[in-house]
Amino acid sequence: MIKVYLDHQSSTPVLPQVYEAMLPWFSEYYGNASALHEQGLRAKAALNQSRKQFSEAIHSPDPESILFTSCGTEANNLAVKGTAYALQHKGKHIILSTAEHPSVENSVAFLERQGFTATRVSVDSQGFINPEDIRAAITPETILIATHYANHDIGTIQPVAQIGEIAREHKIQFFVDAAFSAGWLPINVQEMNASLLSLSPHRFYGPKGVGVLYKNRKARLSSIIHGGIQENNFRSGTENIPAIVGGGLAMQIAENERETRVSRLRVLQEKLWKGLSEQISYICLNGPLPGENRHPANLNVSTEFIEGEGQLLLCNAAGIAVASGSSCVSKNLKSSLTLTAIGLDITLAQGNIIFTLGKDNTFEQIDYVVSSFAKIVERLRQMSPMWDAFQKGNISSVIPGNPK
Amino acid sequence: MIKVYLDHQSSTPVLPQVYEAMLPWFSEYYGNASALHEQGLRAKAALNQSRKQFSEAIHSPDPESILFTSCGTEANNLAVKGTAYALQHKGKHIILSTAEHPSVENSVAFLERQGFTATRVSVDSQGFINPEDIRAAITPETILIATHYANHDIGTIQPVAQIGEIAREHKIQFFVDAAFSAGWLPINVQEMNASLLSLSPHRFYGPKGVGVLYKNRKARLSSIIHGGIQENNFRSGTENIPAIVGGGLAMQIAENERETRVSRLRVLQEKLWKGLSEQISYICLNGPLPGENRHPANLNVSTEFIEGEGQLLLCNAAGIAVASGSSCVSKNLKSSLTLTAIGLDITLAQGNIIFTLGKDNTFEQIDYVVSSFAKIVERLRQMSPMWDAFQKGNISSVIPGNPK
Amino acid sequence: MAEEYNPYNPIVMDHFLNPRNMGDLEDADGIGEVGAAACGDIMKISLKISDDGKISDARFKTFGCGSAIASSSMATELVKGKTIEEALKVTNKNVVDALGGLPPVKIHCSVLAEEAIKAALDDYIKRHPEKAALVAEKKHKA
Amino acid sequence: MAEEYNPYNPIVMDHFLNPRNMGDLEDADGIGEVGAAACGDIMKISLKISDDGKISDARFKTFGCGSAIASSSMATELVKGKTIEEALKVTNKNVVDALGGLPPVKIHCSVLAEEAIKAALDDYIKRHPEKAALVAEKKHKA
Ligand SMILES: Cc1ncc(COP(=O)(O)O)c(C=O)c1O
Ligand SMILES: Cc1ncc(COP(=O)(O)O)c(C=O)c1O
Repeated sequence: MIKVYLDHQSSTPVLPQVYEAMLPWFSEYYGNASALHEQGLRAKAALNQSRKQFSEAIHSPDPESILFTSCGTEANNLAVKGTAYALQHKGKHIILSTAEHPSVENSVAFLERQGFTATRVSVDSQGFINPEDIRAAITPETILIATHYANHDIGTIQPVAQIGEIAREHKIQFFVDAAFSAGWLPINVQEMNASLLSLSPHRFYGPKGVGVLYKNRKARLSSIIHGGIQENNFRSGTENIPAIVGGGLAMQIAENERETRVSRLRVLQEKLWKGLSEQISYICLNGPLPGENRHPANLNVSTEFIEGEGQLLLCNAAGIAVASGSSCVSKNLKSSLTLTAIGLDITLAQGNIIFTLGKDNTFEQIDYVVSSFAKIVERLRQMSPMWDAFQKGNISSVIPGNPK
Repeated sequence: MIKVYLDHQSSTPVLPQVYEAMLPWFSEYYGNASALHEQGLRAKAALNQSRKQFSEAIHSPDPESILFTSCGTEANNLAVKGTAYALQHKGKHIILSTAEHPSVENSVAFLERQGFTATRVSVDSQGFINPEDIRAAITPETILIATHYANHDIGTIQPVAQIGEIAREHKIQFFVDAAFSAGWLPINVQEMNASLLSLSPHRFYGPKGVGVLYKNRKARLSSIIHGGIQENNFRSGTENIPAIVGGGLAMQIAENERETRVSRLRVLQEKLWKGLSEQISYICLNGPLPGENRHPANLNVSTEFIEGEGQLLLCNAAGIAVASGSSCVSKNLKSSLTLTAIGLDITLAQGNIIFTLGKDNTFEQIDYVVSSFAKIVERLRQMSPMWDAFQKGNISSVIPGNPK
Repeated sequence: MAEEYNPYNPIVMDHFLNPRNMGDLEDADGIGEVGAAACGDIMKISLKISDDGKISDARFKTFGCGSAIASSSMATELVKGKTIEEALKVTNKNVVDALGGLPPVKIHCSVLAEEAIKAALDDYIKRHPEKAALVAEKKHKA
Repeated sequence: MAEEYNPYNPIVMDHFLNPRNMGDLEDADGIGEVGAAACGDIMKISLKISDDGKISDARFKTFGCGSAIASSSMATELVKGKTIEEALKVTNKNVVDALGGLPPVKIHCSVLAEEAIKAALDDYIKRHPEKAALVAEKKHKA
């Protein structure tokens, strides 16, 4: 059976070299990095080697600015809550956008229940943040500006350097959620003026079980997981050495191969969108057109008159793995936060499908996906009373400009 | 060179079978357990299989009571802070002992900075909590009783069932930190009347990168890592599937082999203490005598007139891996919390060494450790001005009863 | 095997992948449409009812997730051949049971299926007021 | 190799594993003992000083961690052969540098070593008040 994996945003397979690098760290070198003996010191050396790899890839001034967490979500929680707790005596106001990942949005919402306040800057219909809106939201109480680099749902690439400049002017700590960007987009924490920046290695062919938070030496941060003195007191708990070793190598490889991977992805991305938009009527692209303002792996579409989960299940039956921002699929109304933020019609949000390409997808796979997906859409429309009503002229399309 | 690993409390090697079980989950099955396609659903099935393994091992009423975190420290943070946030409207008082692991102690200290209050019940000179002291500390404001099962430093096994009974009588949530106990001591969460109980698989031949929190269906808990809806909304973030798969199997194997492993350990433990106490003068055992009140893997000793780090380094040079609760070694004054709690003289705390045995240690290794360690102590005493002063009668031994 | 890894049990998957009675009925005697796109589900059920009050045919069209489609498919199967009175007694629980269970978050799909059947029967009764009495009378007797 | 994995650099490890000048000096001319067991370190340095004010021999005894032992060992090496005046100028930084560096949390060990040397010299001067003038005089000239 044909298998096409187009859900690289949700996770990627671990690279063979990365896997090889991890293996000795399970049963052969198993020391706790806090321990003062050969096994422990070896683990600590591995930790520091990985720090170096991450540090170089994101142009961090020094490896000590790299902190390890268990996942991107925890890194985001640490950045947001850690800043809030460290700086609460200075102020209690946070600025973010309406299109953040739930790990940022829900961390801020948690802080609001604890007495912090937040301003959520709107994004436009393609998901872009206007840096001037951030500037306008700043108050003397503002202690943190938190935004993402590339949007996890619709691939919009934000003007982070401009936002960083504003943060610098106002001497406000700036956090960039790069969990969907690292490995795919160039990252220079110094040029971005990022005080904090998060990564998630399992999104670029590294293992699950590790997240990274870059913390500029000047950034103020409190720990959110308390206990031992690991990670320079910023994150307690025994470090997951195999995942940290694998993550560092995956980062290094991703950075070395980034341009090659990306230029190929861009061709596949164009081809996929061209195929879908030609073969399927009443389909719209969410987020910017493929190009420099869009993440090269992401294609987010809405097919009108049908719902997302059915599409997902039929895709799966056809061997195609995709995702959806539809609340029915995720059982979580908040998962389609971005779609709400860009003002997408609710029925289009229901029919949402997210394709995320990877480095190993082929042209043949794209052809297969386009033709299969066209059949799936057709099949579900045959079942849909809305499609019927539309055909009879009882309702009309809500896609702006009514494409095709 | 001879290598003897006696630091199983800090971490253990992953069992070959566990390692084998983890391997497919890196590069072959790499789906995100939240995804609605074969890769994702397969990951979800693996998650649930692991839940079942943990559930059975600790006699949980149902697998849904098993929540995955990234490590024992995070599980402890979730138990303590999650209870506090969930029940703060009922009251803000927490009871714990003076000999908790830093992950519990520091979580409570963090909550105290947020307006919660705590009573720290003293332990006796062997580290035992008196359940009646817990009862006496209860106020109408008390929302949580947090204690450990076996002490991570000195191996004291607490009367958790009696404490659980008191918690039940007063309808107070009861958390048991079993991170150093699971896999070695029998655990029955129902008999203990535990509302919450934490485990750490890398301490029983499972992988790093996963912790477990048992949460009774009736226990109230708030999330502390916010984001997506993973782990039934109690812990956001992409699950570390390979570690969860490996952890579940390690738990199952540990439980199947527990009695065999433990009866062997008890012999080694007795032999080690007998050897040390016969070969070395002015050495004392911290915690209960080997037997049913002491963790079968742990032996905590203090050698008088010398300091811990030097012992560790010379042990390492002799191929022996051990730990120390000395603050000089850990660079963390709080690491010797337990030693302070039992009222150990500060100079004995400085000379602290922790041996933790594992299932693969041999009789020959114990002989080697005893003779090597005796030489190490002798060598450091030759260097020590305190030993000199003691020999000249200028100072006296502070070991109670002056053994040997 | 891919088949092992589905979010629903094999019966639900079968009704989703091979829906029974999908479509519309020409000259339907009763049509019920419930739900709203904004809520994620719309179900439309069409019934053909013979003079003796038996449901001789049923069809569905559904905008919604896999379990909504499977619930509609199963609901039409359940009411086919039944009398109006019997069909009125079909509950969402019957649908869930016939499907061999649904995940807790998807129970609402079966509720919608029950409502769609009821709406179609209501529509029939509205169109045939003389049958309403019959139904009521029979209900009384029971 | 085990040697690669040590908390200290090879020079420190060498001075810890093969300490130079460990022990006491019979008829020492000056003895300094600093630190306290409660703080984790005690260092005792004994010096033999010839009539011309040169340190002809030095010994240490230390209760403390690896870097405390290495610092004492290095400190005795550094002062051997030096005049009192020169030895008084030996700083903790000299000890750290000679050791090729210490981890930040262990710098205090080198401070203790400097203090122990100074204490031993003080002791000598106390016992030989006539030399104190000499030292002061020389200091003046410089
Ligand atoms: C932008 C962004 N931030 C954070 C996360 C969370 O990362 P993780 O899945 O490693 O917890 C994701 C993952 O979906 C993401 O895309
Ligand atoms: C009793 C106890 N609780 C909690 C922990 C923390 O577990 P982890 O190292 O998995 O974070 C430990 C580990 O030392 C422990 O012994």
